[in-house]
Amino acid sequence: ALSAGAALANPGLVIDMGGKFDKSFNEAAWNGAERWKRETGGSYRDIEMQDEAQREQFVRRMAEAGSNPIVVLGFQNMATLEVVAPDYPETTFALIDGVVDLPNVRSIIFAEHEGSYLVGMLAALASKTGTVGFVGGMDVPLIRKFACGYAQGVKAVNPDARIIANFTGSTPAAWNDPVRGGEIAKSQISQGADVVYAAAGGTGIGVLQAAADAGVYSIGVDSNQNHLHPGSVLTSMLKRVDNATYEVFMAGPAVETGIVVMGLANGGVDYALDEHNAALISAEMQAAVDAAKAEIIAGTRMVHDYMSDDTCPALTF
Amino acid sequence: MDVAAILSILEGTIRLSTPLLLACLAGLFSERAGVFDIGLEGKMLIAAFFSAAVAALAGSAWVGLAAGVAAALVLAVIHGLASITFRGNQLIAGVAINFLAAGLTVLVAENWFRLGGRTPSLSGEARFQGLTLPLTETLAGVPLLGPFWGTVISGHALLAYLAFLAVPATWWILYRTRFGLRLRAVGENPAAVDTAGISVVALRYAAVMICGLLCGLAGVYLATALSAGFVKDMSGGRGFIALAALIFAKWRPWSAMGATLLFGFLQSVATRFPRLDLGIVVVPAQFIDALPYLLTVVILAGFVGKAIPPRAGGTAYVKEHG
Amino acid sequence: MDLAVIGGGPAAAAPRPPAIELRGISKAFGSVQANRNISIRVERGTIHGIVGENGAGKSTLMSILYGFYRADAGEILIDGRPTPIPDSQAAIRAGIGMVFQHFKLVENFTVLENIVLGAEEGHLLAPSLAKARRALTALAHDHELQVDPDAVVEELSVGHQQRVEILKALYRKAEILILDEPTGVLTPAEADHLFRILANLRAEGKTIILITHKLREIMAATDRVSVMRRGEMVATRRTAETSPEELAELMVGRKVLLQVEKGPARPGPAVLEVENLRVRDTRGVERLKGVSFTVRAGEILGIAGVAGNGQSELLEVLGGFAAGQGRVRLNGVALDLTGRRSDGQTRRAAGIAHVPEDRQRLGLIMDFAAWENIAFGYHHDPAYQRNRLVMDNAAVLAATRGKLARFDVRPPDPWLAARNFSGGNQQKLVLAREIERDPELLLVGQPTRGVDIGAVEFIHRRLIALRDAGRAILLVSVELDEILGLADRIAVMFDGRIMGERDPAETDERELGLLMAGVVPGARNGAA
Amino acid sequence: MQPLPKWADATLVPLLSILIAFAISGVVILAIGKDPVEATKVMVTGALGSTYGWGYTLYYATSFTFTGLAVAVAFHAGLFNIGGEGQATLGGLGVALVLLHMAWPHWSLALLAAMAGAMAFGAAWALLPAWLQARRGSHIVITTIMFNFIAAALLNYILVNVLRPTGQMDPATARFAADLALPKLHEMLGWLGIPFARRTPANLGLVVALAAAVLVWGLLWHTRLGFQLRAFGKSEPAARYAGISPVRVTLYAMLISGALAGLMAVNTVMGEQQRLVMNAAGGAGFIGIAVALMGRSHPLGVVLAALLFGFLYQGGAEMAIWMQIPRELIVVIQALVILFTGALDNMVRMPVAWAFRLLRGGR
Ligand SMILES: Nc1ncnc2c1ncn2[C@@H]1O[C@H](COP(=O)(O)OP(=O)(O)OP(=O)(O)O)[C@@H](O)[C@H]1O
Ligand SMILES: Nc1ncnc2c1ncn2[C@@H]1O[C@H](COP(=O)(O)OP(=O)(O)OP(=O)(O)O)[C@@H](O)[C@H]1O
Ligand SMILES: [Mg+2]
Ligand SMILES: [Mg+2]
Repeated sequence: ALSAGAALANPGLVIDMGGKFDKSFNEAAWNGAERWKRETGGSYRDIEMQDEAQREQFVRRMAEAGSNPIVVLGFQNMATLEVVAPDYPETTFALIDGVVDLPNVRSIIFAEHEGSYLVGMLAALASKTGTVGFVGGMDVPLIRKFACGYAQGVKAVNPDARIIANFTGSTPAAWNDPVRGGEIAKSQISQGADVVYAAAGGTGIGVLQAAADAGVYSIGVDSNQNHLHPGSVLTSMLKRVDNATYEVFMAGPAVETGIVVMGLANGGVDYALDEHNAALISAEMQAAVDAAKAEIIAGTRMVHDYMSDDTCPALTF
Repeated sequence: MDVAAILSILEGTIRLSTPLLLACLAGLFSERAGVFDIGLEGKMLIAAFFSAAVAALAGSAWVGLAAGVAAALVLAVIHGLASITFRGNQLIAGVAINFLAAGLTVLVAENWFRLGGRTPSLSGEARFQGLTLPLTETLAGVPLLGPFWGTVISGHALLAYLAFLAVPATWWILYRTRFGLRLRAVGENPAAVDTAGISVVALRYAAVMICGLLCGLAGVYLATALSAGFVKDMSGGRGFIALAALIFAKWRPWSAMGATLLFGFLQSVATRFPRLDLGIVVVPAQFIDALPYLLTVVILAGFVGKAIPPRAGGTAYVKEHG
Repeated sequence: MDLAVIGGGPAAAAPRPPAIELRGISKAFGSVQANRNISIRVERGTIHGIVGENGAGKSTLMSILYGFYRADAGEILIDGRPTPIPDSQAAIRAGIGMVFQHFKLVENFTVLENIVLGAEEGHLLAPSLAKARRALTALAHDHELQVDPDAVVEELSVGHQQRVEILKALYRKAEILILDEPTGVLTPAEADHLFRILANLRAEGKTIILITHKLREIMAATDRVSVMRRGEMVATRRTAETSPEELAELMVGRKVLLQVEKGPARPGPAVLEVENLRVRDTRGVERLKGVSFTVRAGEILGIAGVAGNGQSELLEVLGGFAAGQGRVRLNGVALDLTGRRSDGQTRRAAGIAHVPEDRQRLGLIMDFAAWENIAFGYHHDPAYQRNRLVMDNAAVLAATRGKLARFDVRPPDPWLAARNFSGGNQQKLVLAREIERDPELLLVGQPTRGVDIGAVEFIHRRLIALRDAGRAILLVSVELDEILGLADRIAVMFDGRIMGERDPAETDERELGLLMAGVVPGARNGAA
Repeated sequence: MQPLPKWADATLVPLLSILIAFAISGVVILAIGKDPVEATKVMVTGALGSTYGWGYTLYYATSFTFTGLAVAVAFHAGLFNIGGEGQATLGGLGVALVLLHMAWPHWSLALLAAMAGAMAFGAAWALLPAWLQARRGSHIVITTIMFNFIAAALLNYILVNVLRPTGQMDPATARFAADLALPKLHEMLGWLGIPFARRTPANLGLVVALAAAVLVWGLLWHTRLGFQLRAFGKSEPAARYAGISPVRVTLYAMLISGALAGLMAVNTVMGEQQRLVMNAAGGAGFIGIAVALMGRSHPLGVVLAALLFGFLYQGGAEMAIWMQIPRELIVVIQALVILFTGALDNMVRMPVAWAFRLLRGGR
């Protein structure tokens, strides 16, 4: 059943380290794939990266087995696809969170600064102390982009607000260290932060837990994490990796390649509102945020993208 | 740096020292009896997993505690079999135990929960919550002491207090009881113990099981108190830091507490200041991460007081060669 | 007295059963049969000696009685009652105490802690320690066994450590006390003190088993003596009715030729000149306190002395694996004693060969094949090299075959691991390697320890032959007979010093014994 | 007890150990609700059923040969080098520095330089623990463990702050020049006219590893240094008596061991990834312990054991991809192999010795 090429043209999903049930980035992609499966009755393959040094082997194996298109998650796989994709010109790859300039790669990037701006506004509106926290995963420009958008949103509501931003580490281990995430959150809370935004993959679980333990608000990321600690998770910055995956699976091997940007305008990012946080978001808060959202989509309100020039007007790192 | 930050660092120090301290005392019992144990990490890890997993299923932290300790004890028995009964290489046995735990935890976690090697998050009764010590209210108004008591001393999980109480207990057992005398003797010269009519095997097994118990508690604390559930490799080298602390402390209980508090403090600082700006130089986080290991190497080099391990440590007791 | 005991004959209607009776004890370690069907009776209130050559199985037998080893077969009776002794706890309960050849003390514990260990009362230490302290004072007073209860054992002298061992046994109310070669590490004066204590204990009705292979001590201190040979019990005698000659004959199984046949020495120029040599051990204790002597070509200088008086350190420094201060010259050229150029290799290059005291620990790699052991130490020899990097294993093998044949090593198999040769053949392997180098100077330590009498004669002949070939030999031995038989001059070491030099023809065991005890007999002059 | 015949000790006991380890692993697979037979099939076809599988199997085996030899050489000198992981990590750094910061006209020259760099850095990382053991008596097991962590932190720092090209998020170096890539196995076999799967990472490093095994064999049994090393490993006091310097032997043994561990980077960093990434050693340093124990520290045994672990590794990856059995199963097998061949050796040997006695007695 597993000889190469036996299963033709089923899509494939390469999940990054952290696993498909990380309640966050990877799980979002898996949700998109599952939705496609439910709706079309098709089948797909997924594999989970196990090891830094084996990335190429895993993507390659997926291509060898004939999966097409193949969605690959995480900017860490930019280098992987740069090497592997040219070897399989007949296969279409979709990379989420990174840009690879090859004819058979669709590079999907998100306007995380826009979504983070909105949750930043909510954070400032909910904060009583005027101090909010940000816990990033690995200290890379992508996560600074989250932090910077968030800070701009906070300052838009409360120009005097204090933003404490920390990163969990400088290696991929930083995505999966809830103990450290919890410690950082506790430290921020002790410094007065009463809303903490976690953009840290699996590490975020520790952050959300610490906030719930301390009785302050937290903000989830990527997937809708509102249900994890109802009453404590203020909202989640949705990054619709599920939609991106779903679209690629739907389009099949012929999916358009090149760079695709997913922002507020095309539903790529958003903030989450559901029964778990309905009580936390007042009508005024919602109105303020929705107004800002409309302005951003209309282009009348600009949110600075850290990655465009590696600077941030609202936050120094 | 303001007072709140200092208090927060100290509070974190206690929290992060606790698993180190428990594991360090675990190693102390085993190594004082002449059984070297580089498998502290593995025993801690397996206890972390089984405590979190069973706590999640049973909804009770106490049931989780029992399961975690039991799992660590099973590995301790393996270590005992290899290094006492079958007179194998204690160090190699420790290495094997570490890998066994690293592999089994993920394998079973994936099989039970399908969460990518994680357990579900624990909440409520499934987790050891912080305790508020008496006097917290009373002292709240007192400057310095109030916040210090309230933040740093009070508010930790039961296991943390247990860990720090284990220090005087260990000291007392080691130096004030018959068992302690025999335990220290068997680590120095098992033949003396044997000819005194005491079973070397039984003593060493006792020590190895105490080691398993304490490692188990360290793992349980890690998964059900310090964090809320198990993630792959969550011990993250703490077993080795505990080993480093043990050498640093020269196999003595009070010094073990000092060493683990120091290392916990370093972790607490590193967590809060990934890039420690000291004005003249910026200390990178990686340096602080590596500091316990660097300090241990310096100690081992013997430039700052020599660390002499128990003399019979690392070797099986063999009466007859064949 | 009960004559029937003698010779192990059947006991006549004895009023009291013997304190100890062993019946048919056998014990094997792997392929070595250490004890073979041994029976012995020890009467209450006597001092019973056990003699035998090295490796005869004395320690093994006593360790079985003390429950340290378990016999493969046999029965133990205490006071006439069969008493199984599966472990030392049982032995202690049966009133047996043992002072091992190698002390079983926890070195960094205090005297008190060592005494209490295993005999504590209750779970807490403090009451036990207090009680032991009181008991110790009484015991010390009664038996002349003074030691500081709070001293750390490793800081005590060997003699005092032995007292601790005896005290340990007495504190446990031992009625039967076994001492395994207690005088090997003692000076004659300390030994005398020990024998006084033993006599005292006997007077109190305690039973004492004394293992030794020093016939003088047997004759002086015991009531009865049993002789072991190659794992078997060959005879038991009443001490008053036997003689050293008879015991020696029983020990080795045939008439002993105490005299080695050799011609007169023809000493040549000085080969080794040692001046004021000093050595400290790792703990900083001075073990050689200014030793001076000369060994000439064509002579054997024997170093006599009780073990542990600096002989081992002397060999180690001269052999290049310990550091020292002073001046040592070989054929007029100074040897480096501490620096870079003082190791076994430079010594060998300079023409010093060395048969170490402990062949299993130092002289051989027990897991190496015979041929590898022949190259061992001489692995830099150009004859064993193919080029600068690669060794010529074939050449070593060929050389080994020759040596095994010439030294009658059995079996003559160059591929057999050293561990699988018997003790005597292991020693021949070392000698074959060292003697055939035709060295300027041969250092030999305890050349016949644990070696059977046939091999002893062979080894002695080879040493004499080397001397006659004009080589210098420094012989260290604790066996006075060996020294007297082989050496052309005898230097006696005591406490890191040379007490005097004697001509073997003009001295005797008594005089040497006094020197070994640190007493210089007045009449004569010291070093020549 | 009659000692076992040499051949039985060298082959039967390790084979039995591995069988026990596999049997227990089978039980583990059953316990997690999968089919051990199916898993074995997936592993065998995935690792050995195609030249593609062989390409990966050999690639991993190459790495394990290096680290296994490293542990074995130290074992012979009586030293337990747990630091292979750190030394291999540093070896990778050596390779990266050589290939990034110097211009090389041809891959063959670059290979020689990379080997030198890998060996130098690996050896250097072993030097301090060796020196501490030889001169200060600190236990090499503890120091090498500490050095593994220090190496990880160091590499982490260097990749994040020094070698990462500006603008790259990944903590990794830039790619090496494309013309410095080592010939892949399929190219080399192609020269001989043997068809082999392209796109597998097996490369010239395999030949280097085999050469290293032969050299280690020669070193141990045919050189003076090897003789001294083995003598020292069997008995330190006897070695001193023979004039073998404990300090020198310890240093040499660990330098060689570290250099061998470092060499692994030629296979992985230069041969495959062509840049230095985090955790480039990927646990191979620890697998080297299992490989050396399993191979009884003999170079031939090490090569065979490395092949076995290469198979397990590749088969394990296939199992992870197709059967949703986490790759950690391989870690469990690795642990069991170390346990039974290293620590519970006597438990396996005793019944074998007993059986032999029975056979002999029966005759
Ligand atoms: N623990 C042991 N394991 C294996 N073999 C042993 C052990 N103890 C003793 N032997 C062997 O048993 C034999 C008898 O040894 P034992 O120590 O009883 O002799 P001994 O008469 O006390 O000699 P010595 O006078 O040298 O003390 C020797 O061949 C020795 O090598
Ligand atoms: N561990 C062993 N393995 C295999 N054979 C052994 C072992 N130990 C001893 N032997 C063999 O058993 C025989 C007897 O050994 P033992 O040491 O008792 O000899 P021995 O009679 O005392 O001889 P010698 O007088 O030369 O010392 C030897 O020939 C030796 O080859
Ligand atoms: Mg003896
Ligand atoms: Mg013999």
